[in-house]
Amino acid sequence: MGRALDGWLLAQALRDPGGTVALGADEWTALLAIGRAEQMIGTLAWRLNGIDVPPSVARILADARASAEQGRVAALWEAEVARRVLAPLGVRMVLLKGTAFVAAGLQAGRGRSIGDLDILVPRAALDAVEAALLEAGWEWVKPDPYDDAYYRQWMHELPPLIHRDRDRMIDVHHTILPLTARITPDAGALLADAVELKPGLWALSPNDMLVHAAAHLFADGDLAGGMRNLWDVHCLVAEFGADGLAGRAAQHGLSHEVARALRLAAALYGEGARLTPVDRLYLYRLTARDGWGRAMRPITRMAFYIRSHWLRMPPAMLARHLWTKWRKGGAGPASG
Amino acid sequence: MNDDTPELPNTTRRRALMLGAVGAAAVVSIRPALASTAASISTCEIPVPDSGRAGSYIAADGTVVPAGTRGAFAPPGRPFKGEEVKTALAGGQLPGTNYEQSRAYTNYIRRLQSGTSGFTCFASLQMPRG
Amino acid sequence: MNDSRGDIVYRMARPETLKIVHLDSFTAVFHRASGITHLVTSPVPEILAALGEAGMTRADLMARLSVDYVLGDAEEGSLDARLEELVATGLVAVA
Amino acid sequence: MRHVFQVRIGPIGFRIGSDWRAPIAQLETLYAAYPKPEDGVPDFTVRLFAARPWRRVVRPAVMIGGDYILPEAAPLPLAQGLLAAEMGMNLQMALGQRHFLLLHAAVVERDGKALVLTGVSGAGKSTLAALLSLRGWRLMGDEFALLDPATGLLHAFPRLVSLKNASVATVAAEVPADRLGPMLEGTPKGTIRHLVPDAAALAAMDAPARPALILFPSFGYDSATRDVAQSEVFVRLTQASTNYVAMGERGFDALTALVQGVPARAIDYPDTDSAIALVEAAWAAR
Repeated sequence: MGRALDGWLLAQALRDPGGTVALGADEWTALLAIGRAEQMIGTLAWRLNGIDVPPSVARILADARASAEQGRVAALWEAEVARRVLAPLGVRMVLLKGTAFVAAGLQAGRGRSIGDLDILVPRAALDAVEAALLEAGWEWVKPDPYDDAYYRQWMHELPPLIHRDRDRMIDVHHTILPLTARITPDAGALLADAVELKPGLWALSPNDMLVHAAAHLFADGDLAGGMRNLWDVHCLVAEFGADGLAGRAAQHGLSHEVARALRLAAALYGEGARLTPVDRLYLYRLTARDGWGRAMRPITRMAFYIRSHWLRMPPAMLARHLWTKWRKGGAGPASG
Repeated sequence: MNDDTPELPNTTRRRALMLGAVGAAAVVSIRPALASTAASISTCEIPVPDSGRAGSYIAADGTVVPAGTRGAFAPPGRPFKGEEVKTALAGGQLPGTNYEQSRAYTNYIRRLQSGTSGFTCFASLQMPRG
Repeated sequence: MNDSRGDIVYRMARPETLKIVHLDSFTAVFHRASGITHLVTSPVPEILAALGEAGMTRADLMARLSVDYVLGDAEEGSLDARLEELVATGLVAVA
Repeated sequence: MRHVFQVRIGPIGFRIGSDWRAPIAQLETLYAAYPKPEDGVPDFTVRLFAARPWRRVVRPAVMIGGDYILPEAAPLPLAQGLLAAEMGMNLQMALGQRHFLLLHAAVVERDGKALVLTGVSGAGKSTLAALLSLRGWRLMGDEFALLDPATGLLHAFPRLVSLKNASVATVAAEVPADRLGPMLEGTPKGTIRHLVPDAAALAAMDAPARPALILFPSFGYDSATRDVAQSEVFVRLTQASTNYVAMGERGFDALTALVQGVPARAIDYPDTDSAIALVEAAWAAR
């Protein structure tokens, strides 16, 4: 195995679990720290399940699997509660991201850390959904009026809500990209082609899951969590193939993003791909994590952070947004 | 649940059962002592000082001192919400307080130790989002 | 609180999803489906036992409890409040 | 990172990296008798670092990082670097531990049976544990009780005992100076001085013990002892645990078994001598 102590260490362990037999104590230590920093320790633990590892590592990975399992139970329960609350409205509630993966029993959900519950509902139903959730014990997280107005005017989701008893957040989306982005995915098609996992619980079609993962990675985020996101892509392609994906990506206006996500996922976790110079820059950013779990390559990170906002907003609006955030002391990429 | 109550209703042996008041709760759900999301701050509360020392004053450096101590501040009338504390920790001011009071209460909160009422809220204020 | 409420059948969550440990006047219930621990007190264990897996309507439940127990406070709404709590936690399901 | 120290405390291995030599040097001295992590792979990583490169030298301030972090935690002055390391290790346990059910409690052992002292901070857990360890008890830990759901046994986690404020002098009067760390004044928790557990505690570090009594001490009241109902013990211990909910069903099983199988008492005490007497009496009467 290669010996670079950065995100590639994690990528290689996920790609070739058997190859970890060659790791020494310091490399195992680095791998665990990087896995935790990228929130992929549970994924790693499942991937290495059954592989011969040192006893100390085996203990740590067993705990990570148990922890991920508890996270899976909590995520599915949160989805079930939301289903019960929204059922009387008669709208389609589509699970997104991690919760959808575990609800559908997909490889991508194996050991995956799941934070908030993300759901997609028809935009026309947004007010009714909001009212039903508030009635059932969810509360606004941010009382900040600027943030609230910003969300309502420009974002593809309601401002985040948290349940007052269970301390769990819900993100209610009506499409998969902010309204300010230059690309407008076909939200109607996302909903129309969703698949029902069990009564009242829906997930995007496999190709739309891939489109969403790509959109999330490139147009909506600053590549934070990108290694996990591309693992999702890798697993989805392995499980469902990519038939019809190019056409679907084109329908949503995300052809370039989906194609790049496939190349990067193949480079990190699969058989490799023909990379462009820009792809290499992405990989340089994605794997910027040292053996202590620290973020590396700050200039590249900052460039991607600014770019993520650039993609999301027209220039004048971006300036206004960054100015408002800066005055509140909230701007800047996560240092983590 | 109660096997010694036979199926035949036997009024002399029937236990009394209270259904409880409408507003009361018969179910208490155990919540994480260290909430897993930063966002739980919107719901958690920090009493100043904790109930074990209710009524005590808070000195400027945040220590709890006997009620009436000169230069110290009477406790606030209500616990602070996580979000209010977060704002104060970031340089803002706690609601319903003047600058010095806010400083003293914030210092108290900073000194919270594990096990003290409010610590878990304080800790969750500082947790990364899972 | 509409008329159709009378048709709702309440049933205890499937027994294999619950782990019940009696402490003193409280009972600790681990709800496997949610991973949440609930501490419940009377009349909750009695209601759960009465409902069972088969389930029953609110009126049937009230009648059953009245047979099994001397109800100290059969206040209208009390049972609704208890059922609402239990449904919210998932310990009781509605159909 | 530039300076690194690794240590095993009971079943848990740590790696501490630092931008500065001083905290690592102190750890090396105080943890000299401790083993290294199993297989050389620690469970958790702690990082002590400067917020900005120049803050390594200009008014150096120690930020605490690691596998699990509190992002907005205030930095500590370099003179308190040892405290930062200890806080960092505690934080990894509080946020990341998933093998043992973790209870905020001091634990001491005698005749193979464990006494758990828990309850609100300021009740004197650390002080009592330190004093009991000077009176024939084996110190298993002053901060965390590690309950193994698979066996119901408590595992020792004998990190440095963190003595605070008045208890520093109380305990220092009874132990040789070479078991005490530097005096740390003006920390967020007041004056702190660390105590190295005695040789017996370190030698038996890997021996777990079956819990036999749970005590909830409260300082500042007249001497009193009372029983605590199982349901109250249960709720108090869920709130004294940082990972009860995250442990899921294993946590429920472990805690209900503990609460049902082990008697619990609350003790109020006006001073440490009374506390020791009350503890011994409760132990004898259990």
